[in-house]
Formats: sequence, structure tokens, C-alpha cells
Amino acid sequence: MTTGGGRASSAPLLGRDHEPTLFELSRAGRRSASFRSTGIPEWEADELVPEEHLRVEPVDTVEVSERDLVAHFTRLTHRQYSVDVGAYPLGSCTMKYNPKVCDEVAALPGLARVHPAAPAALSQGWLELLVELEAALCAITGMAAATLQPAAGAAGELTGLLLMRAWHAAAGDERRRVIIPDSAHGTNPASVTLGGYDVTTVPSDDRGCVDLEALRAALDTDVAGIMLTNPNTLGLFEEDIVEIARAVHGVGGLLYYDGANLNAILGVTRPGDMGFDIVHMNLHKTFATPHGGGGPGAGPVAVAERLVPFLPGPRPVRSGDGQLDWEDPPRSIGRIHSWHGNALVLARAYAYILANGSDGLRRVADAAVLNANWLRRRLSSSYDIPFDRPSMHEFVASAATLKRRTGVRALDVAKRLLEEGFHAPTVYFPLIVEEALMLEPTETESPQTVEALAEALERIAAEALEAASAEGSSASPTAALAPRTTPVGRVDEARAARQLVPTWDARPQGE
Amino acid sequence: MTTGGGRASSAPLLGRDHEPTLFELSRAGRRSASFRSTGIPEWEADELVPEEHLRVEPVDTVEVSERDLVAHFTRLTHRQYSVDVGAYPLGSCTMKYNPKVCDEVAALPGLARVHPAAPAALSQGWLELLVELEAALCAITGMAAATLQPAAGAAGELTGLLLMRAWHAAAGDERRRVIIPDSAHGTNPASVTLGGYDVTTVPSDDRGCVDLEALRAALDTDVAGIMLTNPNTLGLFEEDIVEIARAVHGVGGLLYYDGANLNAILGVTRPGDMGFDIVHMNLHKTFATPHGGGGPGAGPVAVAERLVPFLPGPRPVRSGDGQLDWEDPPRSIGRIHSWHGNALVLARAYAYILANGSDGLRRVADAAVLNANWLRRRLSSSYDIPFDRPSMHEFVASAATLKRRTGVRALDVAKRLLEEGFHAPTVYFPLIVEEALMLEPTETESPQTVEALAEALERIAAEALEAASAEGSSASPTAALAPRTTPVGRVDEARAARQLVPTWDARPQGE
Amino acid sequence: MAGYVPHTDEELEEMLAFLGLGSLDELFTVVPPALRLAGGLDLDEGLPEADVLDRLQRLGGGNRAAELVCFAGAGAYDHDVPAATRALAGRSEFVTSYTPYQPEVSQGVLQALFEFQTLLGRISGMEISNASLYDGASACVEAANLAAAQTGRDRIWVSQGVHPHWRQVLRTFAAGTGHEIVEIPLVDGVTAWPDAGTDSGSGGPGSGAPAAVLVQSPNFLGCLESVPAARRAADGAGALLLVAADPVASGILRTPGEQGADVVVGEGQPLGISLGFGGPYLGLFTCRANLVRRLPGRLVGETVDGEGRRAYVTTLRAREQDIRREKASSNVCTNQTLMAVTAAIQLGWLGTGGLRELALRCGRGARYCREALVAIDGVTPAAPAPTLREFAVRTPLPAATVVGRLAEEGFLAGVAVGPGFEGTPYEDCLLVAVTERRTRAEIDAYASSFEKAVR
Amino acid sequence: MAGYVPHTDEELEEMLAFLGLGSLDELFTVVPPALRLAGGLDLDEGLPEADVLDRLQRLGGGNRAAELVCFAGAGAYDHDVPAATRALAGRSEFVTSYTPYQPEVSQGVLQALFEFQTLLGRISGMEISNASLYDGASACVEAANLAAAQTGRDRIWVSQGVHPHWRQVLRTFAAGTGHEIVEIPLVDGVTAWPDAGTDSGSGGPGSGAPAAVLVQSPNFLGCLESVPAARRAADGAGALLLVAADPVASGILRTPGEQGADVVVGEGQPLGISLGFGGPYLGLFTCRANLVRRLPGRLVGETVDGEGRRAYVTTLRAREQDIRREKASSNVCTNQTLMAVTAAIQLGWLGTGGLRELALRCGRGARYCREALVAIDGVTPAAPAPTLREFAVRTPLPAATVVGRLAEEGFLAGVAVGPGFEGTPYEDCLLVAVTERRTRAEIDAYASSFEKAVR
Ligand SMILES: Cc1ncc(COP(=O)(O)O)c(C=O)c1O
Ligand SMILES: Cc1ncc(COP(=O)(O)O)c(C=O)c1O
Repeated sequence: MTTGGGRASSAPLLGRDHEPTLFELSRAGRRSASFRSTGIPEWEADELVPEEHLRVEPVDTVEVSERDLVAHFTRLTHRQYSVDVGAYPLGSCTMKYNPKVCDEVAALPGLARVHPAAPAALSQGWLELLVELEAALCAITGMAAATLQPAAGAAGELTGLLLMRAWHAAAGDERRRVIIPDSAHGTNPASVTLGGYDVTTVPSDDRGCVDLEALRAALDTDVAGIMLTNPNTLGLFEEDIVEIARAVHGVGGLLYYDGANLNAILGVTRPGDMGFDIVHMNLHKTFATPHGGGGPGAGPVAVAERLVPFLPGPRPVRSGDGQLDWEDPPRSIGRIHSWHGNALVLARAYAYILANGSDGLRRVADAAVLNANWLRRRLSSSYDIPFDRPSMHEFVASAATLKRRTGVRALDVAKRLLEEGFHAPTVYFPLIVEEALMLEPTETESPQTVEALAEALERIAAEALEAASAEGSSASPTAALAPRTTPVGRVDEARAARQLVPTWDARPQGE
Repeated sequence: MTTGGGRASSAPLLGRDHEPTLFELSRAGRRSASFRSTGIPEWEADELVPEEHLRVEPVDTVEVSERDLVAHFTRLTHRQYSVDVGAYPLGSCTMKYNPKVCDEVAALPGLARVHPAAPAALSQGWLELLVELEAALCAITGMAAATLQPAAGAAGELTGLLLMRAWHAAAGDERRRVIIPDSAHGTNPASVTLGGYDVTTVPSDDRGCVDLEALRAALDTDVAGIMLTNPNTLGLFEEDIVEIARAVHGVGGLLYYDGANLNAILGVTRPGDMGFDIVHMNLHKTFATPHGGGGPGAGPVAVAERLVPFLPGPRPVRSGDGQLDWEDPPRSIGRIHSWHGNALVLARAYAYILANGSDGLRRVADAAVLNANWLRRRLSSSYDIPFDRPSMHEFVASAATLKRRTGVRALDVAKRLLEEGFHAPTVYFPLIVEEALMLEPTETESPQTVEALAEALERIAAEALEAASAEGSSASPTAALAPRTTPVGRVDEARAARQLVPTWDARPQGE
Repeated sequence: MAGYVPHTDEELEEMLAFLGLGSLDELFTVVPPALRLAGGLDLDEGLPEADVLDRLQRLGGGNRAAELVCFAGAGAYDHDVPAATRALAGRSEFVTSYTPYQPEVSQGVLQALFEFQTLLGRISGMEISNASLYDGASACVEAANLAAAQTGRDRIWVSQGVHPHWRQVLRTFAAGTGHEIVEIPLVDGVTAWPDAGTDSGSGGPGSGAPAAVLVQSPNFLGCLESVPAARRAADGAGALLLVAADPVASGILRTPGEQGADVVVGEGQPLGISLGFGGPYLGLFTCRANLVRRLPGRLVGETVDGEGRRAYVTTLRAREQDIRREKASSNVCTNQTLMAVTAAIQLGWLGTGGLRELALRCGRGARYCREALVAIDGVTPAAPAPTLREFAVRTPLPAATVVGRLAEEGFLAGVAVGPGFEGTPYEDCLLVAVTERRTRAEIDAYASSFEKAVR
Repeated sequence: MAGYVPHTDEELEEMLAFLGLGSLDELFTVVPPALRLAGGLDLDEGLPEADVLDRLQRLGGGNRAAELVCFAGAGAYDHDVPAATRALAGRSEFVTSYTPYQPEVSQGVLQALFEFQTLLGRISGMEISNASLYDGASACVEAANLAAAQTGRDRIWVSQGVHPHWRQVLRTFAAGTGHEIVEIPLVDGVTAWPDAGTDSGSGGPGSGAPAAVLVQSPNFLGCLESVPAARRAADGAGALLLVAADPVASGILRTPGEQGADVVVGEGQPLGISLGFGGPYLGLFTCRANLVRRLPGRLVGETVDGEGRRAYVTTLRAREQDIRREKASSNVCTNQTLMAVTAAIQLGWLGTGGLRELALRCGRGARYCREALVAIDGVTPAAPAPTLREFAVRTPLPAATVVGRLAEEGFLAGVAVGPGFEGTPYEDCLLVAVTERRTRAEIDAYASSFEKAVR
């Protein structure tokens, strides 16, 4: 009886034992499922489908009781950090509080039960919602129209690049290069490639901004456009943005705005006013839709008037009689999602925008930027701050000096911070900062939380320095061993790649 | 800024630090609440209510952001064992799996949004549900009718005793004593007192059942009735129940059935068939409604035909035209709940009964009794089993020998089991067993879970014996120090009572 | 069938074999054959989960009240429950745990209860709060029992303004305890306490001095009672003062504690708990520190663990039934913990400012509504006393008729006062409650339908 | 307004003072004055939570489709979602966590994804599964990109039976990659692959050999394709075989893996995900082990921590955009993790027997419904090929008209085939899907309304 699964004993509550996999809990013949009574004749498989298509044995997935299923996944959640558990100062990710009311919105039967192929006449509420959200996003970004189809930021980027391509193609203008700064997020160059362009990287200057001279040198009529994040991934506002726009437009290029950092400027300034032609937003960042452990997101793309005819279709539009319908823009690049985008994510974001309104969104930017600057100033005595000037909603510190003095790297600081009850910052990004620690407290963390985070980071630095001077060695045992209070200790990433075990079935026998 | 609250840093994930109280997280001026727009004039307090009634300062409760509120209570849940986390072999409590579908039932707007004073014509669905549930409970217990008002088992007991009192009073028969066995649950004697009766305790015999001779000796016409649990709190079926009933009825007394252990006999036998006149059920045990950390429950009381006129009112009844209405039984003892009982708990229980049906409920009893007997047999080599004969859904082991040999008490075993990822059994109950460990695996735990529990208990005993023989001492350090992997270690209960701190405000300053 | 028993047939056989049994039936040989149920339970076979949900949804569909705009109160109020409260109170660790008998793995529930107790102490102005009782009625019963035990007397003066169901429950349980429930009538909507001077010796109504005086404020008719007057009546008789208070009203009203209550009880439903046809609700019970050893139900206290870490545990357990048995202060065991946790979350969400605003908004809506109703021909206030969230009106037609007619227009018009007020001027009145959920538009529509209904 | 910024005015000032600033505006002095928004955003002021919920509920009320009995499919299916799946997938640790960049505090999500990958491997018959892509369409695009990279070719043969939206998305993204999408037409409802013998050299349709052959089975019209035939076509052209499969159908159908697929993609919505107007759904992507280094998106692998405890981590990250940048196998970053976790839970709930039963029940309902519809005068099957959960019929009136008329009777009658099938015999057909939710009574009523509608 000991073989096979079904064990509902938990890993010790809040302890460090591993949770067995669903497959270890499985036991042939056990079952959770039950199905609605229908009264339909119970034809056998071969009365439905010709034999040649039928499998011989049922697909062996897993066999667990509902009780064990529930216990298993509940226990897994106890091994998972989340916004609802604590602060998440993960730079570039805008891990703010996700209002619970948005969960209720996403569960409304009137929204959740609508089939995506229902004719427009039967889904007017949804079309209305999409049109209103589009208008709000345009108001926020200063653009003319938007597509809500992209399922995440990267999908938005690629959509934007295809818009760029279509725009130039419509003018008979075949361009081959897209410029991105060296501080750009990895999705930017990857999207450029998929958009069929070559990447030209421009360096950052010593202010941490795009080097205007280098940019000018890189610009010519082969340049389709430039992708910028503003504030950029160092958390710095590109102060030369107006000149940049002028220069890029000067060679006939377009400006693409990576909206990952839009949170910083809500109600303060708008990409459209800066001269951007194409803007993607990460609703799962700025507009508080939950990240879901890695997704779903939503990455709407807004464009300037002249690009509207190229937007993906179909788009929801209001006709003369007030009714809403789907319409393909005349020169549409085509569809980019199976349906209308991550609709329930869009509904959540719209609820968030309604709840905040113009006043609340500005307050978001104010507090996000204030928290980040407070933290930057506070940490400037214990960490390097490579570009130590007023930042926006995030900033990049560096453990370079700490590492030189104590051997403690950015990675160690991150792992040690987990022990302190905080999620780690983003590390080793952007690439242009050595031992980067990218910190974004977000506006929903209170001043006390931000201060506690500062104290924890200070403690980590102080303890490393102390250990280094005490032992005369350069390795701080404490941080290098961290984390020790988490469900598992530091994970062997190299082994995972070397001895790939991508599924339970690929596991070497008997382990 | 460090003073005051708002800190959203979590206790280290799965670590052992305490979670600050809501009051420590509070900061004047902070707020979660928002209220619906109504358009109603914004009169001030003194335009609504005369000054003499008004408080001068607002009541100072707590001031936290929604983000901190959510993080706080989420973190608290990570410090809490539950059925959804693991097995809960807590004897007498029937901590079975609570089906998730019942949560959805309790949230149905058609049930959850109904005002309890709505006229019957506007709440026919609820009345129907109550009438159907009553019928199902009567079918299960073999009784004629039931009241669904009692909010828990103890409330059911007192209701039953008042029914007993009313029944005798109606016959002009003033009786003063109620008999309970020495193995009875504490609520039984407490309810007897509140019912206005004196408790007469009868001993258990060496089979663990009511001593029939002692019972006969205690019976006279001053005895209003007897309260029995069957199977009793030792998990043993009262085999003499027919004779007991005959004897009690012989002196004009009534038989009360404490239904805490009804799980064992679902579909096997019925209290009504045994001769019981009054039966309470704990829906939060037998019918899987969740315990909510200590409540709510529901303790319906079913009665034999002759007691129906005395039931609490109002009761839902079907009139000639099929419509349902409320009706007071002619000789009703009166109302015992503010409204109609814990209605949403009743709805959950009804859903559970519908899902299981006659076949499923019998299967419940089968598996519950099988699990318990398997565990009893298995543990009989490592623990004392004072009444080692076939049990029903639970049994009582004893750590008496273990304590004598090693110093490890039932309490230590319980605490040590927490480290193993299981909830502890009920300890030191029933009172007639020394160092009692009362184990009820329930039917929803798989054989593998029951076996893992057995192994853990065996390990604990073996480790105690080993330590005792190794050290030649009588104290096992391991079990006595347990639990060490839980959010807090063994709690100082004596200090809690000695230096009472019943609220945050009663806390000695500066701690 | 949606079964929750995991055992496979093979496993059943293995386990039976281990026990030396040949069949499941043999597990039950201890049950006398005559008692064994032959044909199984007289119930239908089990249903799949989806059918169960359908069936219950259909039953819910039979409740027209669920769809009506609610002006009913009478102790159960249609407040908004915010998403955060719903989500947190629904966390399965809170929902599926047992009573915190093992504090080391129950700090979540214990700390939430400790916070509940603190919050209840603050809003009632008392030092001690238990961890919940069943409902408002049971809290009254326990308060009466406490007072009787404390004073050695067995009479309770109960204001007729106390919720009629609670008065009924007091009487039901008094049959067991032998307490005498003496009702003190209302005049102009508030309790007319016997004159303390003349009655102090004999104890006033009934014979012998009362153990306690119980008043509810706002009372069942919505009227604000004078707690000081009740305190004087109690003092005159040497009795304890028990006050039933409304946690929402506490947002703007003086606390019973500062006005001299010994015990404050109440119904906690307005604190984030859905109407749910009357349950599960939340019995509130707070008292002065000197009464703590008679406190009914569970009490959580702060302490430390072996390493000095802050920890919580249920304490003063010697009062409770499992230890004291027939001498326990109460028989309560399972209480309404999840509702207490819900209330703590809800009070946390409301916060200091929100609780005040909630009370104000209810008061404003009620005033607006009252003015609209009494402007209708033939509709008059039932009593001149001040009210907050709820008020009673006299209507030209019987209150039940008004409720019936307005249901057709989409409103649950209120609650007919009726039983418990027989022979009083309030008997035929309609009780109308207005929470913060009601908008001006809804009230306007309600008032105009009301006017048509009584025309 | 429901604000989520916790800062009090006092705190704002303290923090500004620490920075030596006099106002919040001074935080933004780096923004050139000309760019600063003068009057604030052109949006309404923020609303209280309750108003927001009301507003969205009203929008939901505008979706009549939500109330209709659903016979629409076309890639999105109205399956029952059990309470357990809903509850577990809604746990806030799953919902509010980020991508598991810090494995030590992300074992919950990582293990759930590892289990998802294992389950997907099993139902598709493949060795590798990623941790999700956006949707069925993006999974097809990534499969095409992988095949092009693997073979160094840039033509993709796409069966016309592939969902028309997915084909459109393939074409949209081909504008960037330069791939050529060649559609292979259907005959009798299934793909008519070019003869392998004659075309093997040149690669058949289009010029030059294809990188891959993409077939969907059951295809958009519900017809079961022959995967072996597609495999032969691929072999003939030296191309990879990409199969778009339905996870529900896998309960009874042979796996694409055992029939020779190199990559199996699909739409995971039927695995516990609500219709939700089309998203968030779940892009499934599985492949053979030899292709793992070109896998798009995240992959979770098992490893150990420093003390040898079992642990999970995202692995082979060198493929990904944050490391490989412009040379990455894909640009995907945020994916649909929560949906993958949901699918793992749902597959766990279904279990081996349940998945099979689910497929059978869909097939039975569809057969029952198809027989009822084709019994109606003028209604005929669109193709003779076998089907499972979905089938297409030719109707006497245009399909869109039928849908419109049946909506009045309470049914979402299906999906008009239309775009993507212009000029084919299927263009005017109606696609009808029947899930396990549909009862005989519903189907009977639907068929009789259908009959009236087309009469
Ligand atoms: C600066 C930047 N750009 C783009 C992205 C990609 O967005 P997504 O993950 O939604 O695809 C991210 C996400 O982390 C980002 O930080
Ligand atoms: C045997 C027995 N009787 C009565 C009770 C009291 O039931 P309740 O807690 O529902 O009041 C219990 C509860 O544990 C019990 O085990």
C-alpha cells in the first residue's frame, strides 16, 4: 500500500520539506471528476469515431481524489511568494497591489461567460468596454487609437514593429534597421528581429540616457525607427526626448515607446506629447492586473493618427446608430491574437482605471516616484548608485563596490533579501550596470515598508562588510549561503540545465 | 517615520517570525474604504442624531491601506493549519474534506442575498431547501421531523433538553435528573445544567460502553432522560443500546442522541431505530460543512413523532396548495435562533447530501470505519489501545505506557506530530482514558495518508523509546521540545492565563 | 455521483484483509442485526457536482427577495461587502481549520481573533471581548446567564425595544435556567424604565431585584435609547447593565462602555457578512474586566512560545465546558469564528474614518428616506425618538400589504413590526432600514412606488 | 475614489523633506516643461469600488450572449469548470506572483508548471512542453518560427483546416519573419496534401521545400484529420510536422506524438478556463526532445538546492530574450502561466478516467445533436469526415441568420464559418459545438427551435 500516492500529509506547516508531485500522489482508480447528467445515449468511443483515430489505452494523466488535489495545490501556494504576501521591489515589473475588486470584475458572469465568436449584437457590453478602455488608454498616452489584441508587452512590441514596417512599406520605403539603446529590455531586440529588422544598438551616455551624438551618427534613411523606454530601464527620464524625436523623425523614422515604465509618468506627461508614434502598455504593470506567476498580461498598442489605418483588426467601433461592431482598418497589418486579446485582463485594467480616475492615476505616479527617490537617496550610503540623480519610479543600484570589498555579489544580496521577507530586486539588468540591483518599490508600498526594505538592504551590506573585515576574507558566509529560511535553499541552476529534467517522466528512475 | 505601521514586509516566507498585529500596521490617516455614490445630501452627524448620543472623537479602530490589510491576513493564513493543507485526525471532530462545490453553493446570489425577514412568498426557494433538508436528515436519522435552528451541536443539545423538559411538563411530570455516561463530551453536562437538570453520571464498563447495571441502578422516575453518543466517544458502538432504550423508556425517560459521531453509521443504522427520541446532528462534522476555525456550525435536532408538537418555531411547512409557509408548532418550546439557523451552512450540508446520496453516504461510513480500524490495528503495537476491539469511525489510543517508559506524554506526541505535517489527534479526551489520543482519520483520507500517519506515530514512539534507553533518562528531548518547525514553538499556556492579555490594548506598554 | 471517498476497490480489499475481514459489512457486526438498515437510506442516489449546483441554483431562483432592492432591516442589514473582505475571509485556511486547539499551527486564526477582540473592545468601549457567539439572540441569553450567576438573582428586565426574536429566545432558554424575563414597555419608542426611587427596594417589576437590565440601542424600532437612563434603572435595582449595540452605529454614537454598560452584546452581521437568510451571523459579547471569569465562550490571549516569540492561545479555558463540564459558564463549543475573522477584516477595511462614514451614510439615507415617506399622505412616524439607520412608520394599509405590493415594484419595502409588539402602538408599523448601498434614485423610486401602493 | 496609494499627506511631506523637495511636482522637474500635462488626464475622477463594480456589471448586462445556451465552439468551448479548479486557480499566491525569477520563493508556481509540462507531454505524446504561450495562434506562429530556424527554410504549408484566425495570425507575423504561408485546401472536410511522390523534390505548393507542414485535428470544421497522412506529406518534403491538437479530444484520440508529430501545439482553453470573450487563454507548445534548444518561452526543470532537496527552476534560459536578445528563439516574456496552472489543476481534477469521459461525453452530445439537426429539412452535413465535439452543417438560410434567430429563442446556435473559407464549400456553413454541459433536453429544444428558424 505504501507504493503509489494519495498521501495527504502535508509538508510540515511552513517547513522545508518538498511537496510530492501530483504524480506521486496518483493512484490508479482514484478520481475527482463527475459530470452533469444529460440523458444523452452513452455511445461507446467506436460508435463516435473510426477505430484508426482511437487510442487503445486511455491517456494516463494522473488519478487523485479531489481532497488530495486541493491539498496539493494549496500546499504549493504555501511555497510561493506573491504580492499578497509581501513587497516585491522587482525593478521594471511594477509589482503593485492588485485590487481585489478587479478579481470580482473578471468573474462577473456577464463578462466571463461570453463566447468570443458571439455576434456583435449579442456582445455589445464587451465591445463598449473595449472601446471605452481604448479611449482611456489613448487619453493616458496621448495617442489617437489603440489595438487591445496583444497579450503581453512583447506581443505589443512585435505588433508595433509590424506597424512600422507596414507604414514604411505603404510609402514604398524599405528600411532595414531599428535602433535600440544598450539599456533596453531583452524583448526589444528579440522583437526587432522578429519584425524583420536588424538591431542597431546606441550607447548610453554618462547620464544614463541615450547618447544623442551617437544616436545622430546612427541615424539614416535605412532606419525604420527607434524603440525607447522612457523613463528608461535605469529609471531615468530621457531628457533629450524632444531632440531625439526630432532627429528620428528627421530621417523619416518612427518612435516606438516601450510602456513598461509608464507608471512613472501617469498624468505627468504623455508619450504622444513627447513625439512617440507607437506606444505599448503593459496593463499587468501599470494598471495593476495580476501577473499570475508569469502571465497573463495585456499589451495594448496605441498609435498616432497617421498609423491608425494600419492597426490590427478587427477593431470594435461605434457606428452611426450607437451600435458597436467589428471593423477591419483599411490597411490593417492583420490579426495578432486568436480572438480579441486577453479580454478579462482588459476588463480588470479598465476597472482599475475607473477606480483611480485622473486624480488617482496622477497620485500613482507621484507616490511611485517619491518612494523610489526616497529609497535611492537612503541607499546611496550603502550601495553604489551609478547614476545618482533624481530618478523616476525605479532606480538601479550596484553591488560592485560591495563585491570588490566583500565578495558579496548582487545575486547574494538578492538571495539574502529573501530571508528578510522581501522579494528580491531585479538583478543584472540593465546590462550596462555592473552587479545591478534594480529597485522599484511601487506606489502601493507604504513609507514604512520602503523604509523596512532600506533597512534590510543596509543590514545586508553592513553584515557583509563586517564579516569581510572580521575574517579578513573576501567572502561573506551569510549572504553567500542565503536563503536559508525559504522552502528550498539556493537552487542549483547549472545542474538543471546540464541534466535536463523537463517533466516527471524524464526523471532518472528511482530518484 | 519608523514609528507607526504600514510595513508590508512579510515575515520571511515560511519562516518563524511573528506577524505584526493590524494595530502595529496602522497609521493615522490611512484608509481602504470607499463608498458607493448615492447622491444623498451629506448631512453632518448632528443633523441626524441629537448631540447627547454622539461620540466626540471617531472610534479609533485601525487605519491601514487595502494593500496592507490583504497582506496581513494572507500572511496569517500561512500561519494556519487547515483541512486544505493536510490531514486532521482530530477525534470527535470529523475533519473531513469540505467539497469546494459547497462553497459555490453558499455564494449563490439567490441564496446569499435573501433577507431573513422576507415574507415566505418571496423566499419560497429557501423554504423548499429547508423542508427538503429536514426530510433528508429525518431519513438519515430515522426520525419524524427536525428543527434546523440550532447553530451548533451544543445549541442542539440544549434544544433537545428543553424539548425533554417540555414533554415531561406537558404530562405534568417534573423530573430533575439527566443521565450521561462518564465518557460524554463536555457540552453534554453543561447543556444539562442549562436545561435545568442535574447531571447523573454513569460509569463505563470494561468494554468501554455504558455499564448497564449501573445505569439500571441510576434510573427512576426522577430521570428525565439520558444523553448518549453512539458510537460513543471511545469510538465504540453501544451494543446494549436496545436494552438501554428499553430501560430508560421503562421509567418514562427519553433518549437523547448526541450526533457528533453520526458519520460512523450513515446508512448502516439509525438513531430512530435504536430507540432515540431526540437527535442532534453536527452538520459541520458529518455533512462536511467547513469548521471556519471554530465555527459556524449547524446543529439540527430531529425528534420522534410524539415530540414534533414541541419543536422550536417557526418551522417551514408545505400547505395544501404546495406553497410553503412558516408555522409555529402547537406546543412549541419557542424560538432558539435569531432567525432560521445558520442558513448558508444548511445549504452547504444539503448540497453535500445531494452529492453523496444514499449510496455515497453509506460509502462514507464504510471508509471512515475502515480507516479507523486499520489505523487502530496498525498502532496497537506501538501504543496502548485501552479498548482494543473493533471500533467505529474513531478510536482512542493511550500514551500511558509510553509515558511510563519514556516520559513522553500524549501532549508531546501531539506536538511532535505537528512537526510531521499532520494535525494532532484530540488529546486527554475522553476523560476516562489516561493520556488519551483520540484518532479519527475520516473517510476522505486515502489509505496512503492513513499509513503515513501511522508511520509518523510509530516513529514518534520509537524515537522516544530509543532516546529513553540511550540516555537512561525518562525524558525524550525530541518530543518534549516539539514542535520546532511550526510558526511558533510550544506555546506558554500558563502565562497566557496568569498574565491575561485579551486585547492589544491590554498589553503591557513597550512590549 | 460526486464522491469524496478516495479508496479504490483494490484498496478497500487490502485494508479489509489486514483486518481479517471479508467485506465492508463485517465492519459493522457490532451493530445488532435488528438495527441494521436493510435497504439503505431512503434518499436518492448521489448526484454529480454540476447537477448539485444546478439544483441549488434553481432553489435560489425561487427566492424573489434576492432580486429586490432592500429596505428591510430588523437586525439584518444589506450593506456592501467589499471584494477584499470577501477574498480574505474566503481563504481556505480560515475556512477549513478547526478550533485552534493546537496553537502552534493555529496562529493565523488565533491572531485574527485577538485582533477581533481588540476591535470589538474599542467599538463597544469594553475591556474584554470573547471570540464570538452564535448570533445576537444567543449573546443576549449568555449575558442574562452571566448576570444571574454574578448577582445570584434570576430576574431579567428586558426592554420591549429589544429585538422580538431575541426576547423570544431569552424566554425559550429561561425555561431551562428558570430565569424570569420581565418586559419593560416602550413609551414614545423608547423604554420607560420603572422609577428607580420607588422601586429600588423591591427591584421593581416582577418581584425581587433583577440581575440585569437589558436595553438595545438603537432599538428594534430604530430609536436611540438613553443608555444613561438604563444605567440609572440598573443602579436603582443593583443590577448589571446589559446593552445590545449596533456595531455600525458605533461609528458615530457614544460607546455603551463610556455610558456605564457592564456587558455589551450585539449582532455582528453588518460587519461584512452577507444576508444569507439569517445565518451564519455573529454574536458579539464584550464585558468589563471584572466579569472575565464568567465570560461565555472562547477567549484568545497573547503569550510567548518557548523561545520568547509572540504567540496567541485560547485562555482562561477553565471556564469552558470541556474542562468545567456541568459547572461551565456556558455550554458553547463551536461558535462563529469565521464570522469573527470576517468582521475583523471588515473593520480593518473600513478603518476609523470608514466606520464613521458608514454610520453617517446610513443615517443620511435613512433621513432622506424617512422624509420622503412621511411626506406621503397617511404615512407617519411611529415614534418621535431619534433614529439612525432604521425607523418605523405607520401606514394607511397594513404593513404586510405594503410589503406585498412593493415587491411587485421591485422593492423589499421593509419588515412588518408585528409579533412581539402585540397590543402596542407599534404593532402595525412598518420598519424601514436604509444602508449605504441605497442611492437617492432608488429611494426616490421606492417612495413613489410606496405612495402608489398606499393610495 | 478607491485609491490604492497608502501615503498620508504628512508622510508625503516627510518624504519630500528628506529629498529636499518642496512639492510633488518637483519630483518631475526632469520632465521638460513643454511636455508636462497641464490640466491632468482627460479622464473622469476616480470612482468608489462599489461604483466600479456596478459599472462593469452594467457592461456585462449588455452581453446577451452570456445568457444563451451555448452551441458555439470554433476554438473556444463552453465546458463546466468545477469548483475545485476555480478555487485553487484563484489562490492569490498563484494569481499575484511574478515570473519565478527567484526559485527559492517560487516553488509553488514552478512545481505547478513542472506538473503542467508533464501532463501536456503525456496528452500530446511529446517529450518537452514549455510553460505556455499566449494562445493557440501564437503557438502556431512559434512552431512555424521554430521549424524555419531548424530547417533553414522559410515556407510553411498550412492546412486550410487550421483555425482561420490562427492562419491570419500566421500571415500577420510572417510579414516580419518573411516566411511564406502556403494554404493547402480541404477536400471533403480534410486536408488534401499534395502527393508526396511527385512533389518531394521541389517541396510542392509554392516553390522550394517547406520548413513544416501544419495540420489541425480535429480541424476547424470539427473533422478528424489523418495525422499519418500529414506525416507522409511532411516526410515527402523533408519538413517538420506541426500538429495543432485539442486537449479534450486527447481523452480518446491517438496522440499526435505516436503518429509522428515533431511539434504539437494547441489552445488550452478547454482545460478549466472560462470563455471570457476570448482571453486569457492558453497557448500549448510541446515538441520532441531534439528541438528543446529552440523551444520558445519558459521551461521548468527539476534540480536540487544546496542541501540536495528537490527543487524546480526555469532552465535552458540561454534561449530566452533576456539573455540571447536579438538571437533569442522567441521574444515571449510574460506568458500565460496562471492559465497553465489552471490547466494542470483541471487535468488533475479530470484524471485519466475523467479526461476520457469528457471526450466521450462531448462526442456523444455532438452525435446526438448532429443527428437531430440533419433530420431537419434542408440541413445537411458540411463534410463526410468523422467529427467529435464539433461539426459543420449546411443550412437553408445563411448561417448568420440562423444564429440571429436562435438567439431570440435563447440559444447561441453556433459560429458561421465565413472568413477564411471564402470560395470553399464550407463558407456558408454553421459550426456547431456540443460540450458535456449540454443536456438532451437542451439539445432537443435547440433542434426544435432550429427547425422553426429555418422553416
Ligand atoms: C522594459 C520592458 N520592456 C518590455 C517588457 C516585456 O513585457 P512582457 O513581459 O509583458 O512581454 C518588460 C517586461 O518585463 C520590460 O520590463
Ligand atoms: C461528542 C460531541 N458532542 C458535542 C459536541 C459539541 O458540538 P458543537 O461544537 O457543534 O457545539 C462535540 C464537538 O466537538 C462533540 O465532539
